[in-house]
Amino acid sequence: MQKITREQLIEKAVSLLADGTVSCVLGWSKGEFDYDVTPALFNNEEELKANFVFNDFCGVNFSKYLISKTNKCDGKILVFLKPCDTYSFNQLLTEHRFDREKVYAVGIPCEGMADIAKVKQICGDGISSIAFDGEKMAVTTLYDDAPVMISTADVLAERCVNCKSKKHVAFDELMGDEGEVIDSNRFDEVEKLEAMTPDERFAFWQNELSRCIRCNACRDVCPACTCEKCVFDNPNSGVENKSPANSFEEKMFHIIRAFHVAGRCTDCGECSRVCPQNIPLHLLNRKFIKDMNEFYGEYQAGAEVGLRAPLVDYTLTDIEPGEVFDRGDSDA
Amino acid sequence: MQVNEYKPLIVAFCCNWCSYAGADLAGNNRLNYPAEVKIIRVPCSCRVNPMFVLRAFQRGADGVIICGCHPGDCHYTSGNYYTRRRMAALFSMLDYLGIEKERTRVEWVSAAEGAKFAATMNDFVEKVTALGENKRLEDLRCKK
Amino acid sequence: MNNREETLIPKLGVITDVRIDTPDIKTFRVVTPDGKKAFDHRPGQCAMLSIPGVGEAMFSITSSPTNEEYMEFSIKKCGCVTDWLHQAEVGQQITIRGPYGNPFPVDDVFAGKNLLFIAGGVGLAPLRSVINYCRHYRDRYGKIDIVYGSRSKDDLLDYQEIIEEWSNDAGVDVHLTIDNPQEGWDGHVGFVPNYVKELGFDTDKVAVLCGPPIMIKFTLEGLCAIGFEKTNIYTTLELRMKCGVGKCGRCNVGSKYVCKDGPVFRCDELDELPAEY
Amino acid sequence: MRKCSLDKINLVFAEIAKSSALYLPVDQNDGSAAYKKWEEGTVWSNALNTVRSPKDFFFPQTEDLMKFKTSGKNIEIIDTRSEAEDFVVFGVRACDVKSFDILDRVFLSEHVDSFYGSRREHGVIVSVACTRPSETCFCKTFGIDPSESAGDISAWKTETEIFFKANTQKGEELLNKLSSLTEECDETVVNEQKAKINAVMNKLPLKDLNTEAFGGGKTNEFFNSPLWDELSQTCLGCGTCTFVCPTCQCYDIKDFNTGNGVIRFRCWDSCMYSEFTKMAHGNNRLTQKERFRQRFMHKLVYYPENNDGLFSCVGCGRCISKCPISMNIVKVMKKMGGAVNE
Repeated sequence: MQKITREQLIEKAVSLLADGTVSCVLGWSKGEFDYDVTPALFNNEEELKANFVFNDFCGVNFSKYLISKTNKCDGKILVFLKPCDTYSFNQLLTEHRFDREKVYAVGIPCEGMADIAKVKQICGDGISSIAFDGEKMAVTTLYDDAPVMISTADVLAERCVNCKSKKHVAFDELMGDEGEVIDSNRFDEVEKLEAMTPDERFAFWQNELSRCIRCNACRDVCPACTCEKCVFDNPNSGVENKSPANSFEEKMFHIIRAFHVAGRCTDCGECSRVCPQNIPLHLLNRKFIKDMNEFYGEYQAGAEVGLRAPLVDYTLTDIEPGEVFDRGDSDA
Repeated sequence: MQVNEYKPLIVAFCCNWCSYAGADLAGNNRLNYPAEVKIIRVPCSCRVNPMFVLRAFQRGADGVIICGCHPGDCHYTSGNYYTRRRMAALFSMLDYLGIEKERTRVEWVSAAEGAKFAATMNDFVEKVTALGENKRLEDLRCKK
Repeated sequence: MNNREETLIPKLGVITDVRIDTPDIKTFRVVTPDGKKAFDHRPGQCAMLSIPGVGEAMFSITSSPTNEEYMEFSIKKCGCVTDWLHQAEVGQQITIRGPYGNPFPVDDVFAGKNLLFIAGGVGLAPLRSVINYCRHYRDRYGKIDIVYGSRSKDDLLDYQEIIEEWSNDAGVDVHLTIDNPQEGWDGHVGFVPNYVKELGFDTDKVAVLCGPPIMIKFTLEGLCAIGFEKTNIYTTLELRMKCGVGKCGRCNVGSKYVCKDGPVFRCDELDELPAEY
Repeated sequence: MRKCSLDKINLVFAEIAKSSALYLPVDQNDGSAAYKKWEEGTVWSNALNTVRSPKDFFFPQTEDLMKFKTSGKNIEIIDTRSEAEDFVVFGVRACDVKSFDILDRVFLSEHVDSFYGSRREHGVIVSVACTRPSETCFCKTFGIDPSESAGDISAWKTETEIFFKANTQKGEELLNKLSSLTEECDETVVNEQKAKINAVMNKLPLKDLNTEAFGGGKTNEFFNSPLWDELSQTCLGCGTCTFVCPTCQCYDIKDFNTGNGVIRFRCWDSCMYSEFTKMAHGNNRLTQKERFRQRFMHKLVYYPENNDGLFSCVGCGRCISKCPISMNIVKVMKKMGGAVNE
């Protein structure tokens, strides 16, 4: 259950629209089902009251939309940012991807967003309604008479289980209480993989990446992937590929994509959220983040505007590429 | 029965200013290093982007080595410092994906270090030969 | 399996002649390796030419079906495949498949009618096969008018053929125009749409248009203004194509596939399509 | 009609696998199911819907079309096709079976696609009636009966038994091979099962969705609608909907230079991609709105126009559950259809 309610957000949006601070609102629009929300632009109170929603399934990170939508709105655009979204927001500002003057950012607290796939793993397919009630959600299916009570904490999306920060690093206005940066366990999975033998790791990734259908959802949703023309779409790049023709191309796409966002990835987790095949793409990004933290000092992309990412920086005494494999031994 | 001895294919990206000259010196001094090492000259070691490395593997390389000026000696002042960071991150990622770490290497070889160049290549080829063919980052379509 | 037909698998072709028409257009003569024509076609139809490793693209067949020895393609240099072709020499093998698309209705609608062909730039390429077809069966058609314009004299395609053959045919009037005055040019100067209006044709004709989209747009308006019915005007479209047989979905506009239902459309048919071409 | 106890289902699979490859939905770690090749020990998933549709079996994501060898000015064209091997796809839902009809009309029409055709001839489809339709299901909208699935063999699964009925010659032959494992029975239990499914169908949230507003000849009604802007405004332009869709069939043909020849292959393509219609001289669909519109217009208007009113959607619900922004054909139909009815 979120601490802030739909009504509060609508009220805020309506008042900002009314006093002319903003001319449109980027928010979540309700869909066919209680768990189904679509990002949308709202222009007035009627639209907000009719379709705006805020619940445990509003995971979409709006930051990337600001690139295209700030050009579409005449005045300022109101955007609601969860703590993790604010990091992407800052990172995009660092890269001069949108005009800060055209955005009015309202920070909203987030108690973690639920993953519908996890809900379905508990209560099965055929959800007819979800009612939010305190820490629990009551999920009614077409097949059971009584609703199944599910604790939101049990169905949190992976990125929320390992939430890295409840603190907003960018906003014009904050609703609710400010949180803290969390000492999360987000690198545990990475460490687990690192502890495996190369053969086991290879088998793990082979299994995961072989499911890739190259729909490009991870790329298109990623707030760090903002190239006008992706190298993989450009026939003149010589590496264009549209499909995972074999295991090499599957790997190449994901390695290169992760590398391209390395140092700029804020670990917002959108890539894993949207993957239709549930490939744990965040494990690739987190590996880079973890490595760079260890090699070059703690760094959180988007923590401040204007930070210099590790891969576009250097010191005279950096670790040698040949030494990165043996860290485990030398640390001991 | 004749057994074909396995010979790996090694791609060596050598920076124009130091390592390529180092390779030259190795040749001039008649120092032996395996013919399986195919040298690609690049203006600076930081010209090598991760795609080059992956594409070399795709096209049949069994090992990829990047040679540049010693840190501090870059012709363009700082190119090799970036190489150092990028390749550290990339190689660590390849290792994470289960690709044998012995197949990738970065070495700093100056124009005067013909002997080091030859020794490095001999050692690298030996290590890769021991690993055998690159199976984990191969593109079967490119195999004859 | 190899006894199943597969249209996607092409035939071999050989370039036997390369003619430089204009600074950016060359005409290629193509036959099969044993010196024959690759397949029969109808005027206005297209073929897929490809160079392995470079790509495959659709080109209209410029030569008339009445030519039974070879096919010709007039190709403007503008993309990967065309760039490559422009560097090709005589003897170069390429692959060819087709014919694709629907032809101009030369044997029914056009029969007995006066014809007006209007082309701009490389737009003459698809019309040349119709014009030569109609010239070959001269007695089946009425008067033929050809309006052709280009940027400059050097950019006029098939200039020799136009001057030496078409202009000398009885009942064929050729009206040439170039965009800007040029030394050594004593013909008309001006854009094609305006020239068509100036010439002021009788509306008892079937008109066939081909050229850059902007030329088609204004010429069409001009023709309608002087009283032509859209049902008497034909044009050809071009969109990106991959398969050539209406399966890959690329050239889909409305319920039509340009490769299969086109490239030749009657202008009133075009009005029914969404404006996405 | 023949039946067999579910206890013996693995014997059935083993028997089928003796003579041809057998594919069936298998549970994956993440709770979803995917088609896998059966081998001893493989467990048939209870989940009906697979993330990837079974169109892969006939129209795989990538396939080599031919090879070329070049030397100097000469080219050698190598036909690499080989006849498909016999295979059985087990456990296909009614909606997915219907999608094969839709694909057939594209690939088996004039200029038959031999790659698709060969697989189609060698594949046997065993469909299974739905046991637990999901809230995202709307196959009824397109006249599909999930309790009466088509295919070479139709099957019905209860808690304890599975029932088979052959619909075609190919199905008959396969069922004959299973004669020792199955026994003849009447349709009582199956009819009960059908009634159960139909009862659920009437409770589905999307049961009232209909196609009345759509169909051939309606291009002008919808094409210039201002609603497309709103519907497509947050579309990411990824290919998820297209790639999980059982009826999307657009493809691209590409050349890959292997260093010792050129492979010409084809792969799925998506009309949602920005370079889908890009040509040397420009692009006729410049914005995501146009691409988005193309996808839905094709399914709801263009395809029916060319195919006797048959829609190019089977209501499988994959795009509904997989779209990153949860925009889908149902929302398009409701919005567009609603606007027409107003």
